[in-house]
Amino acid sequence: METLLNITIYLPLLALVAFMFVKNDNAIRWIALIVTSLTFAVSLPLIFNFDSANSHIAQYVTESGPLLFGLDVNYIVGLDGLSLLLFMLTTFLGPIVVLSAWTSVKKHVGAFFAMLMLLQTGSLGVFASLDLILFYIFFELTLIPMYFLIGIWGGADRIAATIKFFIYTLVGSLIMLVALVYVGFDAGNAVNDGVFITDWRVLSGPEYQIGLVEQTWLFLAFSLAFFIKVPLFPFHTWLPYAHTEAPTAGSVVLAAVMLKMGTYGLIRFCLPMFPNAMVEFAPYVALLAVIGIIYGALVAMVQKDVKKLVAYSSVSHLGFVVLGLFALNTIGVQGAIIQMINHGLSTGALFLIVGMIYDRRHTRQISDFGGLAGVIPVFAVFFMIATFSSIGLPGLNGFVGEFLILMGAFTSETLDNIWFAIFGTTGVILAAVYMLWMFQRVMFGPIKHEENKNIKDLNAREIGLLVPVMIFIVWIGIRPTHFTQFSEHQVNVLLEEAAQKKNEILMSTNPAELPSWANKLYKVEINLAELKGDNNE
Amino acid sequence: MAEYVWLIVLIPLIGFLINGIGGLSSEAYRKQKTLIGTIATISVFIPFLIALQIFFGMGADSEPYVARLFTWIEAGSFSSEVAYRVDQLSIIMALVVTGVGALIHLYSMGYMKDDEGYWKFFAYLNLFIFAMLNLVLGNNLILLFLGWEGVGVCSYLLIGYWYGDMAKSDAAKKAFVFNRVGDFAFLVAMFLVFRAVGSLDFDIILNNLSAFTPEITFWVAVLMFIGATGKSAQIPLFVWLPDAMAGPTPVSALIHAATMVTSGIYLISRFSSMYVLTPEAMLIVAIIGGLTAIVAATIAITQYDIKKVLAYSTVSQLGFMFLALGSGGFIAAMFHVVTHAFFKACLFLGSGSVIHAMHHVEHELEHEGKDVHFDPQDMRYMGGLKKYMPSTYWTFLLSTFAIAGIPVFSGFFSKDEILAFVFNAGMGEYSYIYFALWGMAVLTAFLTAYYMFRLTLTTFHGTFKLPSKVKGAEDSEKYLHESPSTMTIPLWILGGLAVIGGFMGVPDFFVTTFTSSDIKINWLHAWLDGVTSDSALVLSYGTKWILVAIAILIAVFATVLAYRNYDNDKGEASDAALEKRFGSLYQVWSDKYKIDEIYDASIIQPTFKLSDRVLAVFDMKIVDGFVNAVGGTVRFFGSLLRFVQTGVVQTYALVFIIGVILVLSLIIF
Amino acid sequence: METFFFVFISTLAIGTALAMVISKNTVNSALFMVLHMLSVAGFYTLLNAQFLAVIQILVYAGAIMVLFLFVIMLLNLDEDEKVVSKIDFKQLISFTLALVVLAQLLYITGNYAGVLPELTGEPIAAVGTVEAIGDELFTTFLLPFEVTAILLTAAVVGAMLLAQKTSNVIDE
Amino acid sequence: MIGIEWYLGVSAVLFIIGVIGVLTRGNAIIIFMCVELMLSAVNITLVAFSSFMGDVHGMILVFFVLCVAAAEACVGLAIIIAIFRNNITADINKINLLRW
Amino acid sequence: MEILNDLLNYLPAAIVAVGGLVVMMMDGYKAKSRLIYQTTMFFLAGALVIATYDLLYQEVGTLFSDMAASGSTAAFGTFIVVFGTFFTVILTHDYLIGVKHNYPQVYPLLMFCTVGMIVLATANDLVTVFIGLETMSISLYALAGIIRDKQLGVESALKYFILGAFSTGFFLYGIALLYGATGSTNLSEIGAYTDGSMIYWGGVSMLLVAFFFKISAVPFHMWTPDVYTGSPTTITAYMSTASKTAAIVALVLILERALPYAADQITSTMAIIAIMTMVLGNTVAMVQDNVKRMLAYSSIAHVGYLLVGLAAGTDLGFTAVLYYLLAYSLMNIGAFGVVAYYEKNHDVHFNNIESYAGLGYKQPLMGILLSVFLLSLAGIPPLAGFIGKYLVFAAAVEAGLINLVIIGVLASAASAYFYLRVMVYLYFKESKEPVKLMKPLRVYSFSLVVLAVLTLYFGILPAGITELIASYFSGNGLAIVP
Repeated sequence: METLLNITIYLPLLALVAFMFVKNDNAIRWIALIVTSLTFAVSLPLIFNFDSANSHIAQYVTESGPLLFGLDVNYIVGLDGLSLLLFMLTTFLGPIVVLSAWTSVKKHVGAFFAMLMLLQTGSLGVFASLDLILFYIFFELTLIPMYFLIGIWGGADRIAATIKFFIYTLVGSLIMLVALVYVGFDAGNAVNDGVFITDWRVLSGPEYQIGLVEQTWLFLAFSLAFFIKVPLFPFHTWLPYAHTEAPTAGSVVLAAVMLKMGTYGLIRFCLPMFPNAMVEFAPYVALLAVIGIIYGALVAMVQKDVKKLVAYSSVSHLGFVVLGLFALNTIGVQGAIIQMINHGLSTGALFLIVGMIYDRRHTRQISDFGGLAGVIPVFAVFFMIATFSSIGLPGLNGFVGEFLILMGAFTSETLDNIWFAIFGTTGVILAAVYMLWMFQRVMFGPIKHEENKNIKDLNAREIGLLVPVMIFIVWIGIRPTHFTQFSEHQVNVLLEEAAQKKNEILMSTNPAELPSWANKLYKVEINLAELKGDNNE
Repeated sequence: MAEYVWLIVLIPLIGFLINGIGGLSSEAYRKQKTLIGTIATISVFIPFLIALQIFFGMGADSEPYVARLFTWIEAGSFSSEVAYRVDQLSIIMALVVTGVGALIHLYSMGYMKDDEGYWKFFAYLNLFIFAMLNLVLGNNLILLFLGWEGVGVCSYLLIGYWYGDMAKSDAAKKAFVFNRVGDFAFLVAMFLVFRAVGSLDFDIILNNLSAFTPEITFWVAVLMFIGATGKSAQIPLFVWLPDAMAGPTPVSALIHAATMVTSGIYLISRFSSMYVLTPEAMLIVAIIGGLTAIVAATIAITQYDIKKVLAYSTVSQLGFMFLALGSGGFIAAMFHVVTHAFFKACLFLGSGSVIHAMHHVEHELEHEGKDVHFDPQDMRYMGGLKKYMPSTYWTFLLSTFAIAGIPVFSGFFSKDEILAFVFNAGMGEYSYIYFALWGMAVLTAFLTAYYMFRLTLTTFHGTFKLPSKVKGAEDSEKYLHESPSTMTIPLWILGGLAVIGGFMGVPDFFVTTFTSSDIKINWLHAWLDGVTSDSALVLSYGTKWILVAIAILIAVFATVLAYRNYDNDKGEASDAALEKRFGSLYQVWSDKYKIDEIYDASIIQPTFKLSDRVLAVFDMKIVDGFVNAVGGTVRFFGSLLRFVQTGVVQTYALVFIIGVILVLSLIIF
Repeated sequence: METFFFVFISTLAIGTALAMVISKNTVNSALFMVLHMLSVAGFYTLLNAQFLAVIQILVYAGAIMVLFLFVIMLLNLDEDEKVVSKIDFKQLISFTLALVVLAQLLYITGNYAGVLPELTGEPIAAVGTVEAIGDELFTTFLLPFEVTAILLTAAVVGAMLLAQKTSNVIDE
Repeated sequence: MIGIEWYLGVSAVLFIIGVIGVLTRGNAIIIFMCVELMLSAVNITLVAFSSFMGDVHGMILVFFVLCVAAAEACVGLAIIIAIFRNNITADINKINLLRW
Repeated sequence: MEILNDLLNYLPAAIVAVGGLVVMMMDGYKAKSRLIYQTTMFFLAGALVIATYDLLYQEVGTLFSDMAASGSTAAFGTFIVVFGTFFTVILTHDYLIGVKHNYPQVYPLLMFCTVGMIVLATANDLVTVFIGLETMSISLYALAGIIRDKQLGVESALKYFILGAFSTGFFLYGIALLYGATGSTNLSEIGAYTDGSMIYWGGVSMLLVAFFFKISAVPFHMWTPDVYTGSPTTITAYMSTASKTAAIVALVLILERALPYAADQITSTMAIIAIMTMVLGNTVAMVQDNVKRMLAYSSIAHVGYLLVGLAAGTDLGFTAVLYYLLAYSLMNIGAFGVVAYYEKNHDVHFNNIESYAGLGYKQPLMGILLSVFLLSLAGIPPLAGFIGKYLVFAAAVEAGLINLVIIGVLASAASAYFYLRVMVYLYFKESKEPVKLMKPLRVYSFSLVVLAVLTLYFGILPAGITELIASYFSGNGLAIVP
C-alpha cells in the first residue's frame, strides 16, 4: 500500500514524460485522461483499506533517510484522517479537470496538460506529506503550474492576476518557511538529541512543547501563510483576480484543491503545535472569518462577472471553514473538514459550469445571459444543483458542512460567544441572495441576446464530467457519515491532545518570566489559577 | 403499519426521480403526458393510502412510533438520524399533505396539460411532497429543517416555473430569500436547543425542557416563531406570499395555501409544551398573528387579482392560526390548518379553473386573429361565470361559505374555536392585549367574509364583463366552458370536505351544554390532546355561546353586506364608494401598506448600495489597494535606488568609500 | 640623521604625491609620480630593504612610469581637459569622506605600539637582502611566484586583446 | 629613532592622497596613477612591518605587489587605448553609457 | 619528491595553466579558432575530470609549504570553478561567433583566469589569495572588454578595472595590517591570534571590504550592473559564477581558518551588509527592463543570501554557502546562457525584456530552460535554488538571526516578481514583430540541458552533495567563538 500511495502521487508525472514525445493534441488529451483516471483508480484502494478506527495514526507511511544532510529532512508521506479525503478529492477531480479542458484549450495543449499533471502531483504531495519541509516543497511546487495555467491560458487581465497570486502566496509561505525551520531546530533540541526534525508525527506529539512567546510568533507566521492561501479576509484580494482570469481547469483546481491547502495547514500544523496560541487567537480569527463570510457574500452580490461572483462566494465559504476550525471542538472541526470537500465539489462544479457556458458564449458577464434555462435545460439542471449545493440546501452536501460548522461555533467553548455563529449564519441568507440572483439573471427571464438562442446544450463529455460531481454532492448530502467517519477519530484525538498539551505548557510556564504582552494575551495567571484549582479538586 | 412510514416519504421521491430523470434525458418521455401525470399522482396517492392505513391503525392514545432509518449527520457529540415519527400530530399533517396533494396532482393533470414543461412540473410537485413529508414526519429538528428548506426550494422552483417572465422568477427568488431569513432564525434556534440539551430529537428536547433556562426558552420560542413567520408568511416576512401567486395555480393551492405555509403552525404545535412555558413568546406569537390577520384582510378587500385576494386571505387566515397558537389554542390552530387546507385549496383550484377558462378565451381570441390582451386573473373582467362553469361556481361558493364562517361549514367551527381561545387567553395574563386581539380577530372575521363574497360575487354573479371592457373581445363568452373532469373532481372532493370538515372538531359544549354530560364529541381535540399542550378553556357556557353568536352574526352580516354591495355587477361602484369612505386608509390598503417599498428602501437598497458602492470599492481600492501599495512602494524604492547608479565611476568609488567607512566603523567600534 | 632623512623623504613623498594629484598637466603628473616612486625607494632603503628599493626604481620608475608616459604621448593626453579649478559639491564630499577614512586609518595605526612583543623598535638589517628574499621566494613562495608568471602572461595577452586595432574576426 | 607608527602614518596619508585622486580626478590615466600611488603607499606599510619584525615575508609580498602593479598598468593602459579609440576621450565623467 | 606530490594534488590548476599556455602559443601560430576552442575544451575536460576526482577523493591537507590547501573546500571550489569554466567556454564559443567577435585570445585568457580562480579558491595564505585574486581580476578586466569596438564593452572594462584596482589597494592594506598584527600571512597562523589589537580589526575590515567588492555586496556593488551589462553575456555568466565562487570559497576559507576570533563582529557586519545587499539587489532588479541588467542585480541579491549564510558563521552556514554556490553557478550560467542565445540571434542590444515577448514558443526548449533557471533563481522548489536558499536561511535561523532571515525571505519573495516577469514576456505576451530564432547548436542546447537537469537533480536529491559538503566542516569547531 505504501507503494500505491507513492505511485498515486507521482503517476501524473509519467504523463509529463509522455508529453515530451507526443505531438498530437488529441493523443495528449487521451494520455492525460488515462493517466489521471489511472491515478484515481490507483488511489481507490487507499480509501477502501483505510482503518478509520485508527485514523489518527498515519497509514501507508513511506519514510526515507535524510534528504538534506545536516538538516535531516526526511521524505515521509502517508495518509491519515485529516488528509485522506482531500487526497481523494484531488485524485477524483483529476480526470474531471482534464475532461473540462478537452476542447476549450486549443493552444499549447501539451503544455497545458503538463501543467495540470504537475499541479496534480504537487497537490497530492501537499496532502500526503508528513514532513513539514516536504509539505512546504509541495506547497510551493503547486504555484508554478498554476502560475502558467493562469498566465498562458487565462483571460485578458491574466498577467497581473497571476503575478499577484504568485507573489502574494509566496510571501506568506516564505515567512512560514522561516517559522518552520525554527520549529525544526527547536524540536531537534527538545526531543531529538539536537538533530533537526520536522516529522509531523513528532512535532504534533505531546512531548514537543513550545513556549508561549515562541508559540505566538510561530503561530502568526504559519497562519499568515495559510490565511493568505485560504484566503481569509483581508488577505483575499488575489483570489477574485486569479479565479476570474484562470482557465476553467485552473479555477477548478484552485478552488477545489489549492484553497484547501490553507485550511488543511491550519488544522494539521497550527493546532497540534501551537495549541495555546490557537486558543487565544481563535476569537480574533473567528472574527475575521465571520467578516469574511458576510463581506465576501456582500461583495459577491454586486459582481457583474459570473466567475468573479463565484470567486467571492469562495471567500465567504472558506470563511465558514475557518470559523469551524477555530471553534476547536469536534463538531466544528469535523464540519470544517467536510466543508472543505463540499466546497471543492460545489464550487468546483460551479466553475466547471461557468466554463462550459463561457466556451459557448465567450463571455462571463451576467448581463450577457438571461433566459438560458429554456435553451439548455440539462445545463440548467446541473447549474441549479450546484447552486443549491453552494447555498447550503439540506439534502445536498453544503448544508452538512455549514450546519456542523455553525453548530460547532455556537457551542464552542473556545470562542465562548454565540454571536460568531449567529453572524456567520447570516451568510446563509446572503448566499441565497447572491447565488439565486445570479442564477436568475443567467438562466431565467426572457432571452435578451440573439446569440443565446442557439446555444447547444451539454454534450456527453460535459455531462459525463459533471455527473460524478453531482453524485458526490448528493451523496455527501444524504450520507455524510460515510465521509466524516474517516476523520472523526483523529479530530477527537487531535483536540484532546491539543487541550492537554495546552494545559501542560501553561503549567510549565512561569508568568514572571514572560513579557507582559504574553501574560496579557494568554491570561496566564488567571488560566494557571484555574488549572491549579482543577487539579486540587 | 406504522413501520412503513418511510414508504410514505420515499414514494414521492421515486416519482420525482422517474419523472425528473426520464424527462431530462428523453425527448420521447416528455411527450407521454398521461404517463407522467399518472406516475406523479399515484406516487402521492399511494402514500396517502399508507398514511390512511396507519391512521386507522392508531388510536388517540397510541404511543408515538419512530422509524429510524440511518444516521444522517454525526460529529462529536452531535448526532442526528433520518427517522420518521408517527404520532397523532404528524399523521394528521401527513394525511392533509398527501390527500390534498393527491387531489391537486390530479387537478394539475388537467390544468397543466398544454404546458411544455409538464414533466418538470410534476417532478417538482413530487419533490415538494417529499420535502413536505419530511417536514411533518421528521423526528428531529434537523430533518424537519431538511423538509423546511426543501419545500422552500420547491416553492422557489414552482413559483418561478414560468421562468421566462422575469417578474415570476423575481417572485420565486423573493420567496426563497424571505424564507431564508426565517430559516436563519430557525437555525439559531436549533443551535440554542442543541447547546441546552445536546440533541435535536423531538423526544429528547421535549423531555428535557427543564434544561432550558427561561431566557433560553423564550429565545428558542421566539426564534422558532421567526422561522415560522418566514415560512408561514407572517409580519414582517409575509410579503413574498402574494407575489408567490406568480406560480401555476395548483401550486398556489398546494404550497401556498394548503401545506407549506402551514408548516410554521405545525412547528409551533409540535413545540407547544415549550411555548406554554414562556407566556411572553406566546404573546408575541399572538400579536404578530393578530396583526397579520387584520393587515392582510384589509389589503384583500382592495385587490382585483383573483389570486392575490386569495393570497392575502391565506396570509390573514395564517395570522388567525398564529393568533390561536399564541392564545394557547394549539389544537384549534391545527383544526384551522386542516379546514383551511380544504377550503383554501378548493378556492384556489376554483380560481385556477376560472383562470384556465379566461386563458382559454384569450387563446381562442388570439386564434381568431384578434390581438387581445387582458389579465386573465383580474376579476373586473369576469362576472356571470356561474352559468358557464357550474361546478367551479358551486364548489367555490361552498368554500366561500366555509371561509366566511357560516355555520355548519367547516370554517365556522375552526374559526369559532380560535375566537374562543383568544377570548379565553384574555382571562389570564396580558388580558387587555388578548382582548384587543380578540376584537381584531372578530373584525378580521368580518372582513374575511366580506372580501370573500366580494370575490365570489364579482366573479360568478352578474354579467360577463370582458366583452364590454376589452375591445375586440365581443362575444367572447362563447369560449367560456367548464373545466375538464380531472379538474372538477378534485374541486368537488375538496368542496365536500370544506363543507363537512368541520365536524371533526365540533366543540364539546355544543352538546354538553344541553346534556350536562361529559361527552366528548370533539374528535380532533381528543386525538391531539396527547401531543399538544392546550390551555384549558375557562369560559363559562354562556360566554361560549355568546362568542358563537357573535361569530355567526358577524359572518352573516358581512355576507349580507357583500351581497348588497357586489351582487349584480355593482362591484366597482361599491369599491369606489368604499375608497371614498375610507379615503387615505383605503389607499394604504390598496398599496399593501407599502411594505415592499419599505423593505426596498430600508434594507435591500441600502445593502445593495453598501455592497456596490462601498464594499466592492473598498475591496478593490482599499484592501487590494493596500496590497498593491506594498508592491508599488517596493518598486518605487527600487526606481529611486537605481538612480544611485549614475554611470560615473567616481560616484561608484565614492559609494565604495562610504562602504569602507561603514565596515570599519562596524568592526572597530 | 635618520630622522632628518625620514622627514625629508616623507615630505618629498607626500609633496610629490599631492603634486601628482592636483597637477593640471597629465605629463607633469606622470613625472611627479616618477619622483614619488623614487622617494618611496628612499623609504625602502631607510627600512633596510635594499633589494626592494632597487626593484622599485627599476620596475616602477623605470618601466611602469615610462609606459604611462608613452601612452599619454600616444593618445595626446598632455592637454588636460579638465582642471581642478572649480571645487564642486561632489569633490567636497569625496574629500571629506577620504579624510574620514584617513582618520580611521590613523586611529588604527596610532594604536599599534607595543602590540607585538618581538617588535624591536627599529628596522632589522638582515631581512631585506637579495639572498633572504630569493631564498624564500623560490621555496616557500614558489606557488605565488609561478602564478605570478601566469598573471603577467595573462596581462600581456589581455593587453594584446584589448589594444589590437585590427579586428580579426573569424566567421565560421 | 623613527618609530614604526611614523612609517604607518605616512603610508596612510599617501594612501588617502591616492584615494582622493581617484575620487576627484577625471582623467583615467591620472586615476590609474593614483591607484598605483595607493599600492605603493601600502608597500611602505608592508616593508615597515617586515623590517621591524625581522620577517622577510612582507617584503616578498611587496615584490609580488610590484609585479601586480606592472600587470595592472599593462592591462589598464590597453583598456584606455581601447576606450580612446571608441570615445576619443579619457574623461571618465563622459563614459557613462551604462547606468541606472 | 614533495613538489611532485604537491603538483599532483594541484593538477587541475596545472592542467589549466598548461592548457592556457598551449592555446596561447597556438594563437601565436595562427591556428584556426575552432581548433583552439577544441584544445581548450580538451584541457578543461581533463581538468574537470581530475577536479571531480579530487572533489570526491582528495585528502585534506596543505600544499606548497602551506601556500595552498587541498581537499574539502578547496577541492569543492576548484570543481565549481572548472565546471563553470567548462560550460562557459562552450557557451562563449558559440556566442562570440554569433556576435562576430571570436578572438582566439579569449581562450588563453579564460584559462589563465581560471588558474587565478583555482589559486584563489585553494589559497591558504594571504599572499596566494592576493596573487590568485589579481590573476583572476586582471584576466577579467580584459575579458570584459573583448568586444573592443563597441563602446559598452570597453566602458564596462574600464569601470571594472578602475574600481577593481581601487579595491586592490584596500585589499592590500588589509593584508598589510593583518600581517602587522599577527606577524604572518598564513591563514592558520592568523587564526591562532587572539589578542585583538586595533590594527588586527583594521586589517580584518579592509580584507572584508575587498572581498565584499569582489563578490559585489552592497555598497561595493556599484560596478556590477554596469560591468555585467556591458560585458559579453557569457563572460558575464562566468564572472557572476566562477569568479564569485572563487572569491566566496576563499572568503569561507579565510573566515573559517583565519578569523574565527573575529566571528562576532563579522556576524553583525555581514548581517548588515547582507540586508543592504538583499534589499537593494531585489528592489532595483524589479525596475530593470534590460534582462541582463536585471540578472546583474539579481546576482547582487544572491550575494545577499550568501552573506546570510556567512553571517551565520556556523558549520551549517558554510555548508549552505558552498551548496548555494554550486546551485547558483548551475542556474546562473544557464540563465545567462539562454540570454546569450537570444542575444546572438539579434544584436548586442537585444536584451530589453520587451523583445522577449512570445519567444518561449519560438524555440520551446530554450524557453523551458530559461524558465527552469529563473524559477530556480527565484527559489521555487524543487529546484536547486530553493534548497540553497533554504539551507542558508536555516543556518541563519539556527544561529538566531531571525530578523535577518525574515528580511531575506521577504526580499526573496519580491525577487519572484522580476524573475516571473521574464516568463510573463516569454509566454504570456505575443511578440509584436516576427522574430526568427535560429536553431541552437546541439552542443549549446545540450550543455544547457545538462545544467537544467543538474539544477533539478540537486533540488530533488540534494542529500549526496550536502553530505559531502557538510563533512568538510563537521567537527571543526567553527561555532562562534564568544
